[in-house]
Amino acid sequence: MQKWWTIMLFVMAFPCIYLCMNRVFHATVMCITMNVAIMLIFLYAPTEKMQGIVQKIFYFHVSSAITMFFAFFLVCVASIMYLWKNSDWWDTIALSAAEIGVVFCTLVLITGPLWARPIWGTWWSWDPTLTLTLVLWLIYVAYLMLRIETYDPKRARFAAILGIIGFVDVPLIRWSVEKWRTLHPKPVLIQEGGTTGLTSAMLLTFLVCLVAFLLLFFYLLRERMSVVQSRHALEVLRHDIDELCVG
Amino acid sequence: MKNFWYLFAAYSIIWTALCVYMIRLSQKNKELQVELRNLRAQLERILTK
Amino acid sequence: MSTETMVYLKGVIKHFGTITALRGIDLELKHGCCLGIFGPNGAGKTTLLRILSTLARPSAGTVRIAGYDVVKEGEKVRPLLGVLSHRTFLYGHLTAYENLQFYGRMFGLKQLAERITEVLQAVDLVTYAHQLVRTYSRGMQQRLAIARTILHYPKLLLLDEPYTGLDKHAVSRLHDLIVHLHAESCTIIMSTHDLHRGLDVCDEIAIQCRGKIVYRGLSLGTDVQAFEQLYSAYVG
Amino acid sequence: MCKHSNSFIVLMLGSNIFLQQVLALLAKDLKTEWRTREIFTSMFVFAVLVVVVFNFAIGADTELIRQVASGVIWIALSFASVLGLQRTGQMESEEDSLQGVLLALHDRSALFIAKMLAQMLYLLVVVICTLPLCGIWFRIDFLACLGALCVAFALGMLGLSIVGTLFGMIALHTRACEVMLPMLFLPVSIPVTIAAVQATAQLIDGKRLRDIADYLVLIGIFDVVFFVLALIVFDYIVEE
Repeated sequence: MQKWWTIMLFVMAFPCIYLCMNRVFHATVMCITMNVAIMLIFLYAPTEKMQGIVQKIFYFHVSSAITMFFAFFLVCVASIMYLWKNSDWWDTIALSAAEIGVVFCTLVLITGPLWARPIWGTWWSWDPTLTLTLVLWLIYVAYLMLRIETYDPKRARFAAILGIIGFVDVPLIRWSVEKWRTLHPKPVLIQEGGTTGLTSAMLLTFLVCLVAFLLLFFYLLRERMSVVQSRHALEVLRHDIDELCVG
Repeated sequence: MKNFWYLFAAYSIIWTALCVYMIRLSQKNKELQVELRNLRAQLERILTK
Repeated sequence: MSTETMVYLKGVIKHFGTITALRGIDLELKHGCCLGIFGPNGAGKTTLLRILSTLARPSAGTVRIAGYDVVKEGEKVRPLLGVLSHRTFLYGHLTAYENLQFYGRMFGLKQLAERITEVLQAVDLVTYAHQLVRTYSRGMQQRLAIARTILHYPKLLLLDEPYTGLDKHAVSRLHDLIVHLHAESCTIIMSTHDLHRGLDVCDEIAIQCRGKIVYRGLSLGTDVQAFEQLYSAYVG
Repeated sequence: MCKHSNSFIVLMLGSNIFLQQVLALLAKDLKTEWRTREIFTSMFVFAVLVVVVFNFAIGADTELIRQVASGVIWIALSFASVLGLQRTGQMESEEDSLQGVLLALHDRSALFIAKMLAQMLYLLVVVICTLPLCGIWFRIDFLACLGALCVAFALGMLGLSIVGTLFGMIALHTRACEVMLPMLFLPVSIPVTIAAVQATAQLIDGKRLRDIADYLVLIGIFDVVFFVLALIVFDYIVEE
C-alpha cells in the first residue's frame, strides 16, 4: 500500500507547477518532456528478458493509470471544496478533472488487455487493478452523464456528491475485488508486476514518463477549464444582451 | 520482436486518442473565444447606442 | 418573541445558474400585517416565497423571520411557517384525516384529534375526512392544503396564488378564513397575479416586477381601478 | 460543518423530536404502501422473474445451479431494490409532497433514515417471500444455516438500502431518473454485492459464521462508512 502513497505525494508537487506556469510555457515544457520520455522508452530503456518488447507498454500504461487515479482524487477534493465553499471555480475543476480522468481511464482499459494478451494469453483477467479501473470507469461515466446538461447548480451538487462517494468507494472495491479474485486461479505466467523488479534505467524512464503524463494532464485540465469558463461567460453575456434588448 | 504489433497498436491508440482529444479541446476553445469576442463587441455597441 | 418586525429582507439576490430571479429585494413587514404581492408571471414572486419558506437558499442578502436568520437557524423558523403552494403537498393514497395526522405528528402537536377536526371544520371538509385525497376534486384538495397550512398554529402564512383552481364557494370560504386569521394577528404574505381578488384583504400591497419590488404602499381598499392604473404605471 | 455535528448529537441522544419524526415518516410510508402494496408487488414479481430467467439461462444441471444460486438471489435483490427506489421516488414527487415534508422536518437526516428503514423493510419482505421459492427451485436447504444467513442478509440489505436511498434521492431530482438510478447505484454497491454473494455461497456450502467473518466485516465497514457519509451529504441533496 505504501507504494501508492509515495507516488501520490510525488504527484502532489504538480499543482504548484500548474499555478506558476502560463499556457504557452506549460505547453512547450510538456512537449519537451513527452519527447524525452518517448526517446527514453524506445532507445534507452533495456527490453525486458521475459516479456520482450511488449513490456514497453508498461511505461505509458501505468503512468496513465497513476494520472487517472490522481484525476479522480482531484475530483474528490474539488467536490468537497465545492460543497463546502460553494464556489464555481472548484466545480469547474471537478468537471474537467473528471472528464480527463475518464479519457485516461479508457486508455488504461485499452492498453491493459493489449499488454496482457501476449503475456497471459487472455485479453482480460479479473485482476484487482484492472477490475477496479473498470468499476471506476463506470462510476465516472455516470458522473459525466449527470453533468451533460447546461450549468445547473443542483446537478453540479449531485455530481459533487457522486464524485466524493465514487472515490471513497475505491478502497472498498479494491478490497472486495482482491478477496473475490483469490478464488480465481492466478494468471499463468507472470503476475502483472507493479514497479517491482525494475532496473534503474527502466525506473528512470518510467519517472520521466510519469512527469510527462502529469504535465499533459494539467495542460488538458487548463484547456478544459477555460472551455467551461468561457461557455459559462458566454451564457451570462447572452443573457445580459437579451436583458438589454428587452429592458 | 514477435509481439511488436501489440506494442505498435497500444502506442498508436494512446497517441491518436490523446491528440484527437487535445485538438477537439483547443478547437472548442478557439470557437468559444471568437464567439465571446463577438458578443462582447455586440454588448459594447448596444451600450454605446 | 413577537418582535416588532416579523419579516426582514435586505438585498436578497437569487441566481438560477445564469438567470437572476431576484435582483436585490428589500422588504420589512410588521407583526400581524397582511401584505399582498402583485406582479406579472416570472417576476420572481414564487422564488421570493420559496426563499421565505426556507425551501430555497438566497444567493446573497440576509433574510430574517421573527428574529431568526433563515439560512442559519432554519429549524427554528420552519415551525412558525404555514406554506401554501401551487402543489398541495398531500399524499393521494391517504385519507384527509391521515394526511393531517401525519403533518400533525411531524410538528409534534398536542391534542391532535381535536385540532384536526377543528381545522377540517374551518375548511368545511369534515364529511369527507375519511375519503382518499385522490378522490377529491381540485377545489377540495386546495381547501385541504389550506387546512394543512394552518394546522400547526403558524405565525407567518405564505400563500402562493391561493385562489387558483378554487370554485366560487371555496373562494369565499378562503376569504373568510384569511380575514379570521388576520384578526388573530397572524402575519400573512400573499402573492397573486389576479388583481381583483385579495385586494380587500391586504393592509399593504407591493408590486414586484422582474425580480425587484417597484412599488410598496398601503392598500387602496376595494378601489380596483386606481390600483390598475398604478399597476400598469409600474409594470407597463 | 457545525450544522451536521448537531445532527450527530441529535442522533446519539435520539431526542424524541428526531425519533418522533422518523416514526411519523415511516408510519406514513408504510400506511401508503399497505394501502396500495404497489412497491412490494412490483419488487417481488421482478425478483421472482430474475430468478426464473436465470434458471432457464443456466439450465437443469443441479450442481452448477447450487454454485450460482447465491449470485442469482443477490442480483435479483439489487435490481428489485432499484425498481422499488424508483417507485418510492415517483410516489414522493407526485404532489411535490417532499417540499411539505422538508418544511415540517426539524432535522433533514430524519428523512434519510426513515426512507432507508422503509427501503430495508421492503427488501426484507421481498427476501422472506423469495427465499423459500429459491430454496425449492435451487434445491438448497436454507433452514440448515438460517441463523448465519439472517446476519449476512441483514448486513447486505442494509448496505443496499443506504446507498440506494441516497442515490434514489439524487435520481429523483434529475430528469433522466430511470436511467440515472441504476447507473449510479449498481457500480457503487459492487463491494456489498461481491461480499454478500461470497458469504451466502459459503454459507450454503455449510460453512460456519466464523468462516465468512471477514466478508461480514467488509460489508459492516461499507455500511458504517456510507451511513455517515450519507448523513453528512444528505442536506446538500434536498437543499434547493
